Parts: sequence; structure tokens; C-alpha cells
Amino acid sequence: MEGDVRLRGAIEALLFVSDEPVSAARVAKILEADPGTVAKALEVLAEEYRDAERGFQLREAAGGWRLYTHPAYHDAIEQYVLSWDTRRLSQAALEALAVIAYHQPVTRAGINAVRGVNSEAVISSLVEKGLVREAGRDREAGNAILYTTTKAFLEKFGLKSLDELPPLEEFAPDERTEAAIRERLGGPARSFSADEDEASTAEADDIAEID
Amino acid sequence: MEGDVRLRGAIEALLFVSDEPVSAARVAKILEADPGTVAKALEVLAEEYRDAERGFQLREAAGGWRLYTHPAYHDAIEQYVLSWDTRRLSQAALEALAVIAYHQPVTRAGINAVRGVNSEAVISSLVEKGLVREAGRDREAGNAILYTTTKAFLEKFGLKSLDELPPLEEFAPDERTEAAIRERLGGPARSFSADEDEASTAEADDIAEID
Amino acid sequence: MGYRVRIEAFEGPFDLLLQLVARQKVDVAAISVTEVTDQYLAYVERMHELDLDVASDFLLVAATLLEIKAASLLPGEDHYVGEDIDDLSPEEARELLVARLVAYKQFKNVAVELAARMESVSHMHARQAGLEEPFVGLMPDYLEGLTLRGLAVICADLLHRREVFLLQAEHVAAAPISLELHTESVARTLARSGTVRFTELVGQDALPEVVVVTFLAILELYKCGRVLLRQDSLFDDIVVTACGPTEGT
Repeated sequence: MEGDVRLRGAIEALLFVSDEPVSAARVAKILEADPGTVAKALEVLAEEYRDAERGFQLREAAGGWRLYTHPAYHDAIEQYVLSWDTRRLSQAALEALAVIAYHQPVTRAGINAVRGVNSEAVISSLVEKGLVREAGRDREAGNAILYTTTKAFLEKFGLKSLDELPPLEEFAPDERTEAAIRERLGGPARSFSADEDEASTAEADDIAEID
Repeated sequence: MEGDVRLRGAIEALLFVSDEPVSAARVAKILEADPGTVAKALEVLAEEYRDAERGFQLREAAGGWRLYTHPAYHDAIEQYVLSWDTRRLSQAALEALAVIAYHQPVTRAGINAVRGVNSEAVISSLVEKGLVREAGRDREAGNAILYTTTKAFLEKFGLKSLDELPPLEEFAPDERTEAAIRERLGGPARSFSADEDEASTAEADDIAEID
Repeated sequence: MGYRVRIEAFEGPFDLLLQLVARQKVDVAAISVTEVTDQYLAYVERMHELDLDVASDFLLVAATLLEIKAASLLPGEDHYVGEDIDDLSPEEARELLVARLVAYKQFKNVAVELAARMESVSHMHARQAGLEEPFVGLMPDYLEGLTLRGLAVICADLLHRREVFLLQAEHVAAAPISLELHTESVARTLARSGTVRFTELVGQDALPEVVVVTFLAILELYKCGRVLLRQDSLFDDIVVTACGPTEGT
């Protein structure tokens, strides 16, 4: 019984911080638990939330488990999100956008590696806002989706091309970081063409290296 | 009873999507509910999670309520959460932060005076980390910048408000330690003798022990 | 090793003084800059017959007090101690310093408590998943007021954070100077050049901690009989000459 509670707690904690659906097998691996036991525990947990009429629910979709808010409360959530202060910038969104702008084309794993946290939801919000778009696949990284900024992004900041982005080195807080930036972004000048398939060449390698 | 469950569900859903602590008053306003009832419901919810040994918990911090994972599962999910921001603060940074927390608003000179050493670099790093901010100028001290702690400080240190800082008096060295310091700093004889026996008295232990 | 100076733990003169008074008596009442200098020179002269423990501790006390005094003497600068110790009676000077140390100690204590709190809070993670699909579009225009330079700063800071994290993960923290390691580096320089001046060892514009640790390094080498030290006159450069077995270059 004790062990059950602990496993349930660990699963809940993991799902709580997770940004994407997680398969029972993956949960089991992370928690070093028996896959069968974990799969069962996930089902029990989903039922528990349902029976207790919680404000969130656990659903299995797209090959994994993920916590969602309960649809019954979507009006309330809408009200809440609409009440968010417009001038309070979401640090997460800004960070992801900054990373994409300077490292493009870049995979989600590449963005995560720089930010140190999972970025899936944030990336979709940027895509939805038309600031970022999918631009091909990185063949060398298991065909992961590559992201780039959009024309709308350029227009928003009055840029003719990405070459006009201010050089990142100038903003490094110390010399070590400056050197690291030079090393990573250095080499051939970033002249990104809209050509989706060719996008995943040398720069994609640089990105893979960060992972 | 029905209403209770609905209110609880709505509160849970809001907390679930929130990316900052939310006050009971704000929740009440969005849900068009009675503030007292909401405040009570939040407390009950926090207790419920605790009693059921959930993997997440509801905590009051920095003037609002927010969901966090339970610390018991930190080890289990640590790798999954990966974060660059788990660095500990240096001793110097903690000391400067403590002075700012208890003496705010305080100038750089005020911090230096307590620490006996220039704290400029340490203060900038605290500002950069978002734990401390500039808050006006001290007209009586040549317009020196005044520093205060931020909301992020409260949240990172698990404080509801500054009132919750542990009382500074409790951390004053006790009389024996003070007497020991006085005694050690005194004495007419040049006492750099290597006489270790003399040094290892009870008072020495007092001073050392608190370090 | 006979003596050990924990330079990495040095958080300023108050901190160091506290550490020292925990170990032995420190006579601040009689301290004046010239006296410190005289005593230092006297100690250096008698170094060969003295326990190095005492000598290095003394050096640290002297350096500490000099720092306090220097700070209080600099015009227009922040006065860390407030008054010039030399102007006070020995009793007053002592009481002043006791009061300062006690006040500092209080904050040092509370800093420990704060660190513990921060540590325990850091084991609780807030949700970072962001909004679910249906709500994403409702978010306000977060880019309002954002400039390109702002974006560059955000990206550079992220890379910096990551650099620092990786650096710490590798345990190659920059701040502390290991005496053992530094001594070894001095030994290797000597193995190559035979004789070298102290000023050459520390280089131009050396940080105070580098000067201190280099000085301690040559003392250590002297103690082990690996170098000869020569100083022709007061404040002259110290000439360090390798001698004896210079193993393990």
C-alpha cells in the first residue's frame, strides 16, 4: 500500500511537470518501476480524477498520457487567460522565440537544450501567433521538425532579412559566453533561405551537437 | 454540495493553467464567487492534497496560491525537469540578499557596511537573477540606488510575504559567542602564539559551530 | 601539509576575522598599518625558525586588517568600518570591531537559514507546460514593446546560464584557487626556468588572491626544500631559485 501511494505520487509529479504526452513505458523507465504496474496505476489515476470530479483529467492520447483541464471549466479558464496582463511578457515564449531567431533552423530538442526546459507548448503558441513556422525536417535527428521564424516576424521588427539581427556576441554577459556563442553560431554567415529542405544542413549539425 | 465540487473543480482548473501565484481574491473575481468561500476552498484543497499524499501540492507563496510538485518526488523527476536554474547562491550572494531582505530598502553602502566588503558584483548578480531590484533613490545619501527584494524572491524562498521572514533577532549570536569574540579580539599580548590548547576552549567551539 | 589557507571561503575581512577569532586570539587593539608592516617583516626574517602555521595566519590577519583600514581611509569611498581605527583608543577600536562582527555574524546565520529554505523550495516544481491548445490564442500579444536588442539579450543570457551550469557541472568553478595546484604550477615554471622573480610569477595586474596564493606557494616550496628565496632589500622583488629534487614536473 505504501509503495502504491509513492508510485502514484511520483507519476502525478511527473505528469504535472510534463509538457507532452508520456507513454507508460517512458514513465516506468524514468521512475525505474515495472511497466505493467505503471500502466495500471495510470488507469487507476485517470479513474480517480474522474470519480472525484477534479478540475483536471488524465487522458491517453497520441501514444501517451497527459493531464488536461476538465472541459467543464473551459469558460472559467478563458476568462482567466483573457484577464492576463498584456504587458506581462511570458518569459517562456520570449526565450523560445529568441532561441529560434538565433539558432534557426532548430529542432524542439535544440530549443530545449538551450532553455533547459521543455518548450513544446510555448512553440505551438508561437506557431499559432504566426511568428514561428515549421520548415522541414532534420534528417540527421530522426526527422525532427525544424522551426524558423516567419516573414511576419521579420516585418514585426522591420527587418529585411535575418542577417540584420543584432550580432549575439555583443550581448554576451561575459567573455566565456561570448566565445561559446562565437563557436556555436560562428562559421559561415547565417543566410537562411526559405528553401525548406536545404535548411537542414550544416546548421542542423551544430544544433544536434548541443543536444 | 454540488456547488462545492464545482467551485473546487474550477479553482483546480485555474491553478492548473496559471504560470504564477494567484490570489484568492483574483480567483474569486474570475469565478464570480464569494472571496471568503474561495479562500476557504483553497485551504481545504491544499489540505486535501496533503492528506491524500498527492504528487503535487498547493502552496501559498508571494501573495498567491500555486501548484507545485511534492518535494518527496524531486529525485524521481529531477532529470526529467532539467533546469539550468537550480544553481545554489554563493555564500556572498546569500549574505547580501539577507541584508537586503531585512534592511530594505537599502543602499549599496548599507550592504557593504554590514558585510565589511564591497558587494557591487554580488548585488548585480542578484538583480540579474531577478531576486533583487532597484527601487528608487535615497535622497539623503547622495541619491544612492535603493534595493529591495522582488516577488520572485518570495516565491523562490517559499514566503507568503516579507512578514514571514524569520525574525532576525533569533539569529543574533548568543552572549557567549559575543563574549568569545570580544575576548579573542582583546588581550594586550601579541597572541599569534601557536598555542593550540589555549584556542580550543568552549568559546572557540561556539564561534566555529555557528559558522 | 602543515598549513592550509582556504581562500575560496574568503568572503571579506569580517568573514575572515570571524574564522580567525574562532581559532585564536587576534589583537586588533594594537594594530596600525606601520605596525602590521613591521611585524610582517619581522616575521619574514624569522620565518625559517617559525612554525608556518603561525606565519600564514598572521599574514591573513594582517591582510584583513589592512583591507579594513584601507577601506576606511579611502576618501569618498564607502566606509565599511565607519571610523579609522587608528583614531580610536584600543578599547574603542575593539568594541567597534566586536559590534561589527556580531552584526555581521547575525546575517551570516540568517543566510544559512535562507539557503536552507531556498534549497527545500527548489525541490518543488511549478508547472511549465504552458497553455493547452484551445486557450493559446487567447493570450495577449506578448511581443508588445519587445525590441530586437531585447531578444538578443534574452538569447545571450540563456546561453550564459547554460554555460555556467555546464561549467559548474564539470566542477571547474573559476573562483577558488587551489593552493596545491598553484604550488605545482609554480614548481613547473621553476623546473623550466631555474630562477624566476616573484613579479614574474604573479604577472602584471595580478588579483590580490593570486598574489597571496603565489606567496604561499613559494613558502610551501621553501618549506619542502625545493626552492631558495632571496630578497635583497625591503620591498624588493623576491628571487625564487629552484634547488634540490624537482621531481614530477
